Amino acid sequence: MAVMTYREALNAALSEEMERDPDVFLMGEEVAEYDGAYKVSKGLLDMFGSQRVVDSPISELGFTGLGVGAAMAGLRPVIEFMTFNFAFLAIDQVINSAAKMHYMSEGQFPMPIVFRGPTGAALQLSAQHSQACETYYSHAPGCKVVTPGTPADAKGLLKAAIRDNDPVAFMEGELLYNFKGEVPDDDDFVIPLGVADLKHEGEDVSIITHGKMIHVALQAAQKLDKDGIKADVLDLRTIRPLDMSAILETVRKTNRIVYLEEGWPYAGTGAQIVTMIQEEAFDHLDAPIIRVTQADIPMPYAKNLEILAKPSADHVVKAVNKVLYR
Amino acid sequence: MAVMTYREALNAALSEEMERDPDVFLMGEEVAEYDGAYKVSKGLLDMFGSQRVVDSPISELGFTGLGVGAAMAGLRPVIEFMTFNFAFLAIDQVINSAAKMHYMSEGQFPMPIVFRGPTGAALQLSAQHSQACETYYSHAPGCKVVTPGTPADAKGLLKAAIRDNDPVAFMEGELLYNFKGEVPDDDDFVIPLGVADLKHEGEDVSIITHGKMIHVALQAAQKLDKDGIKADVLDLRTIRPLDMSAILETVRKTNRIVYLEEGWPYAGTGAQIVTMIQEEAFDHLDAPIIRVTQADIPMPYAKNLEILAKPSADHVVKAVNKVLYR
Amino acid sequence: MAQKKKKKNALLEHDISEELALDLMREMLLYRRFEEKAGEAYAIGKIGGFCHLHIGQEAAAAGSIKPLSREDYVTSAYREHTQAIAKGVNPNAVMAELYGRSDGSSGGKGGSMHIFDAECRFMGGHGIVGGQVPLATGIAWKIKYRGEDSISLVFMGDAAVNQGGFHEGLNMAAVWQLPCIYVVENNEYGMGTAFDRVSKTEMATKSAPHGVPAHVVDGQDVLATYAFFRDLADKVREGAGPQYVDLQTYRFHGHSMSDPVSGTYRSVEEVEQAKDERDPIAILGATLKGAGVLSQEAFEQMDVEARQIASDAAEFADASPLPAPEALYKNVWAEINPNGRLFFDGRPEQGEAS
Amino acid sequence: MAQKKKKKNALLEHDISEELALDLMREMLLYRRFEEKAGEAYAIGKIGGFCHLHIGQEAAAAGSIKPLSREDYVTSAYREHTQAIAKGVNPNAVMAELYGRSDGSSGGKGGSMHIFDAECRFMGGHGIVGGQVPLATGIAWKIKYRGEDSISLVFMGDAAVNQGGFHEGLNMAAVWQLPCIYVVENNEYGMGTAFDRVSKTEMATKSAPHGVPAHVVDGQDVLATYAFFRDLADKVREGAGPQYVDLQTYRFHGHSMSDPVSGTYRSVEEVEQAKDERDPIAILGATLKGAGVLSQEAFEQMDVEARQIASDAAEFADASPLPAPEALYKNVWAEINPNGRLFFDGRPEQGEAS
Ligand SMILES: Cc1ncc(C[n+]2csc(CCOP(=O)(O)OP(=O)(O)O)c2C)c(N)n1
Ligand SMILES: Cc1ncc(C[n+]2csc(CCOP(=O)(O)OP(=O)(O)O)c2C)c(N)n1
Ligand SMILES: [Mg+2]
Ligand SMILES: [Mg+2]
Repeated sequence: MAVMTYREALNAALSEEMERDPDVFLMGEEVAEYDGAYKVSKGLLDMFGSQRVVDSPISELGFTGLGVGAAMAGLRPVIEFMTFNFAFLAIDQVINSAAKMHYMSEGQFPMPIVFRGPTGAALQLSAQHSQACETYYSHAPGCKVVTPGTPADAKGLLKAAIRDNDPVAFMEGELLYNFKGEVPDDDDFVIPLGVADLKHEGEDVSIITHGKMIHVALQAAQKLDKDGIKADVLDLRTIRPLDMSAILETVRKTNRIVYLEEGWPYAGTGAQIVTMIQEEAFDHLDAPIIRVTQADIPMPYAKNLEILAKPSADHVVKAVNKVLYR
Repeated sequence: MAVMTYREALNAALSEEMERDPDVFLMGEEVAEYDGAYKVSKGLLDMFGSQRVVDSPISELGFTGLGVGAAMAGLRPVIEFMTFNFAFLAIDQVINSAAKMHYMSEGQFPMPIVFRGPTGAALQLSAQHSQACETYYSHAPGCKVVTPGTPADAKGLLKAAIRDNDPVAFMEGELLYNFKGEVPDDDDFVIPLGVADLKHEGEDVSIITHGKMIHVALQAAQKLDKDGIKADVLDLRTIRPLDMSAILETVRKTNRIVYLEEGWPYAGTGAQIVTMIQEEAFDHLDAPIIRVTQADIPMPYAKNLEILAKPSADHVVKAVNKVLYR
Repeated sequence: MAQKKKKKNALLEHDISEELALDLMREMLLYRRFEEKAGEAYAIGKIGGFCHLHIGQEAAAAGSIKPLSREDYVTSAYREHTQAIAKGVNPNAVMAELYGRSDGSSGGKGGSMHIFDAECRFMGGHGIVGGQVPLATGIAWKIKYRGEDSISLVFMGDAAVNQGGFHEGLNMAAVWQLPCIYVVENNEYGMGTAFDRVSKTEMATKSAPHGVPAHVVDGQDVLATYAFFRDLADKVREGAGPQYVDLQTYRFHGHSMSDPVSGTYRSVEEVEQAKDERDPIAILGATLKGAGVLSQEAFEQMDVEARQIASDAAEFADASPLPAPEALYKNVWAEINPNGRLFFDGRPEQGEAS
Repeated sequence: MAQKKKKKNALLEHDISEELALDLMREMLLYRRFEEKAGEAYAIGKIGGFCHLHIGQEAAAAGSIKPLSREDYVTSAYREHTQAIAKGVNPNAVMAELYGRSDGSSGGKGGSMHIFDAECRFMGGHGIVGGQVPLATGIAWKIKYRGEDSISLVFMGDAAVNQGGFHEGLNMAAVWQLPCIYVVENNEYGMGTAFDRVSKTEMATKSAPHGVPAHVVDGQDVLATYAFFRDLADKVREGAGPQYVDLQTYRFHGHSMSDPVSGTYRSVEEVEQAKDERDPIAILGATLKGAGVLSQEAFEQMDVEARQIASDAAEFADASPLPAPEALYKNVWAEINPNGRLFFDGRPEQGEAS
């Protein structure tokens, strides 16, 4: 085990997989000479050269499509979006090309491509730069969606995503890049897609969440601890494939659920999870599930408004008290 | 009252609103000289001239952005997407520009723009041309979403959408264009956004739905009638704003709900509605809500597979029997 | 006599053997008869959805694809049936795909707009105007990445050059000097829109900002087209970098089956004149007959054979079974991960591991 | 003396009065000092998020915007503070916006990247590279639609020309002959990427496929820039159609506050040389001093005034209250429809009618 940042963990996953498989390459804005806008690709240009670590023009639709074409022809591209906010320009190639190619061609063209970059809000970046984009990718069959919250998960899941033969939207967090944690050294440390992780154990209530919100959930769990309330914090880690058995297990254990997510509520991931729980564990619910989400507004710039708009540990605590009818 | 097709109703709404307000113009591919790919804009070029009925290049991102800019400057554009499938290319301008402009500018730039065109599957158009796109627009605050299912609703709601000062994604159905129905003649026949419509009354079960699926729901309701099961068929008509009181009313009446939608299930409109019902009427549910959706796959071309993939009246009947525990 | 010489000279001028010229005639006849057959099948409901015929544009397909090797890649839009055949895809598999049958090139799942054949390196069949341009750029990227000897050729319609993705693709190809040939099948119209209504400039200017050399070719003259692409493909193979071709042609039918051949957007006369003067089969026919290379009887015999292949394809397609219902959930994913759920519609048929 | 004449000639040559030249100096000094103040405020945490300074590019802003009338529209990207000031937005309101305060031009909701002022027709402040290009095209559309006399001018960085939306916008402007001036503020780099690493051609070629005339202007020479835009704006107003300008400039600071001024992507020497030789304030200063129009003392006095306005703006911003918490849900929608629900986060504060 080594202690490293989330950024370093991603970097290690990239370099190990590139080392392992010459068909893996990284393309995106500023990924090479600049070491990445957030330094995730630091040093990779030196290690692998400019054919495998490639600075692209600011042409999101174009280089995304280029990656999809390269994947059709047999390479394993990792396409970096400086942030997923900019990927709206490219989403046609993700949904209409990448996610459908294998099906439309009856299996002739697997699509081993990873689209990665930060999603969600950082600090005071305002409306156009602060969106949690999960729903735009999870809605479409053919696309897998991964949202790691810790360095270990970042590494193990990125390796799995690169080895996977389907397109994966791999959504990181700008505010996570400096986050430190233990990461197994093993070159073959791979976390399979579709396995949730219980990040905190309790029995009174379940906080289900994903991505950078696990830290908010853990904060809430600590506050609740002091009140004598023991919470399960279930980190989904991947949103497609979705670990329904882990979800149902915690539901059956606590019967009271809060879903916490960074994004907007309407047709968000939380809505899907709530729906599935009521479909499959209706009788195990002792209270309506409450979602804690971003305020349903474009993200404002002002510091105080941004704080109000983001979901917080206090919001979670309040929601937990509500599902416990306290 | 006149009997007209859904297409004619849309055409009437457009011409009446263009007559009424010189700032309204229509732009899109083939809308002028060709009378529209689906003939919705038939005759408008002759009536209003080529400055107000405008054939665009195939540049979805560009002409969508042009519309948004024109709206900032005070016009009221109606932007036609030949189908919403092609609007993935333009979604950056819808989400990042149109839906956020009013907020980012603290109210300086209202955004009276309508994006309209067919959504969802027609017949055997295959994966890239057969997507129900509601979720991509309803997820984002700042955008209103309208999905009329009948000629009267098409006319009244399009007029409301054009008069509204927010961006509206107005989603039609290719398979609806020839559908006939009664439409009030009144030039000021406007159906306010946010009002659902009970299209069939019953007391045993509620089928909630929107868009072209109301016809599938009505078919199911007729079949159920024969079995002695009386169904409410609630047509939401608009998805944002959402008529929660109508939803809660039917929930409280029947206590058993099926949500029917054309699109994919993951984080679809149905997921949102189910979630809200369980949030706000948890104790009124006698059974888990069941969603009936498209198969969770890209749309296949083959006739038999396409039929299997689409939600049908039989699927709805089955779901109703299930929520009735029959 | 002088006339005959001139016709013969066309072969010499383009360095095309008589045998090859006859092959090109066979090909074009096949494309024509295949598309006519598809049109008939559409009319009686055997084919559904959209169906975009290539009639009138046969020389563009044969002339640009036939010079390529099996290892070269071809990518296209939705008007691609004959291009697929040109690249070696079995006409039976193409027709079965149009019929939506299990022996179709995509098992019936793609349909007319999505013909794929990985073995023939026919890379689709794409329905979003311009969407195939970045894809083909990525295929060229792979060729360069792996240091291979092949090239990537992509077709698009004239309307596609107004898509931003076209410009993004060409720019990247230029920056990285990718072995990609961008071919505009310029049939003058995008649906009902004449090109000059959506562009103030000539087609040949469109690659200018990217530094991709532009070429203008008469796409109704199969010999000229063939010779041009033969030479260009060689150059690109040798490292000349990306190229852009305005391949001028004309569509004799409507945009798709449901659209009129002529109407507000072009006159009957215009279409009739084009059919008279710009039919690629007639043009090659006149050359070959004039040169004494092809007799009327031989031509007719060729046509009989082409019709036969087309009707065999239709018979094959008709006899091919519908896809099995179990196919519905097959190939949505390349990899069904052992953990977690991938399908969410709650139907029992998904057959997933979980 | 000959030198002096030459300097004076610069005014004559560009038909710019001494008064106007002095005004331009005042403007540029204000932009410089305003941005320096913003940089200081950022360093002490008064400004958050991204903050892209315009230092080095003052002549580009003054020279292109000052010739416009109040009715003309200006749209820009995220490096727009000084452009907003040039278009007439109150520096206090701009600074308060950077501070995220209620007196900011967008009430604190937009921040550095989203300065808007409807009255001054400053149309933002947009954060998606290239996104503003179609918007400004639409503004020009409205001008033509209404038959107005104004023009639409839009700024973008050099990296934005690689966005498809740039090409789509220019093509439409050409087809419909819209009164729009597309200005590339070509500071040679998009973040850490030199333009020649992402384009094989010169900036001036980028409008070629659309038939939009291209112009190259030295954006460090405010007199030349002013004269050029004065004349061009007139032409466009008179119906010359869209225009494209490669306005050559240089950024003296890092891309944004968190980025290094130099590093792997450009050398310290390069930046220092540019500061020495291409500082627009020094260039105009030399001309005016050489022509005897501006003494060192007068210049220093101007600078004191500029610093005063900048620090007044900072003080104003600092004194301005944070937005009220109730502002959170305000202005998400222009119209809260009386029926139905628009907000879905279930929080009590939304204050919606329903
Ligand atoms: C992005 C997008 N917009 C619109 C359409 C609808 N559409 C299909 S084909 C077509 C015309 C294309 O014309 P052109 O590129 O000239 O090709 P041609 O049909 O002439 O071969 C249009 C508008 C589409 N498929 N994709
Ligand atoms: C679509 C999009 N992609 C990426 C970014 C991130 N980004 C912000 S500014 C920038 C560089 C732009 O450079 P240029 O256009 O030259 O403008 P300059 O900063 O030099 O003024 C990048 C890559 C973005 N904001 N939008
Ligand atoms: Mg065409
Ligand atoms: Mg720049």
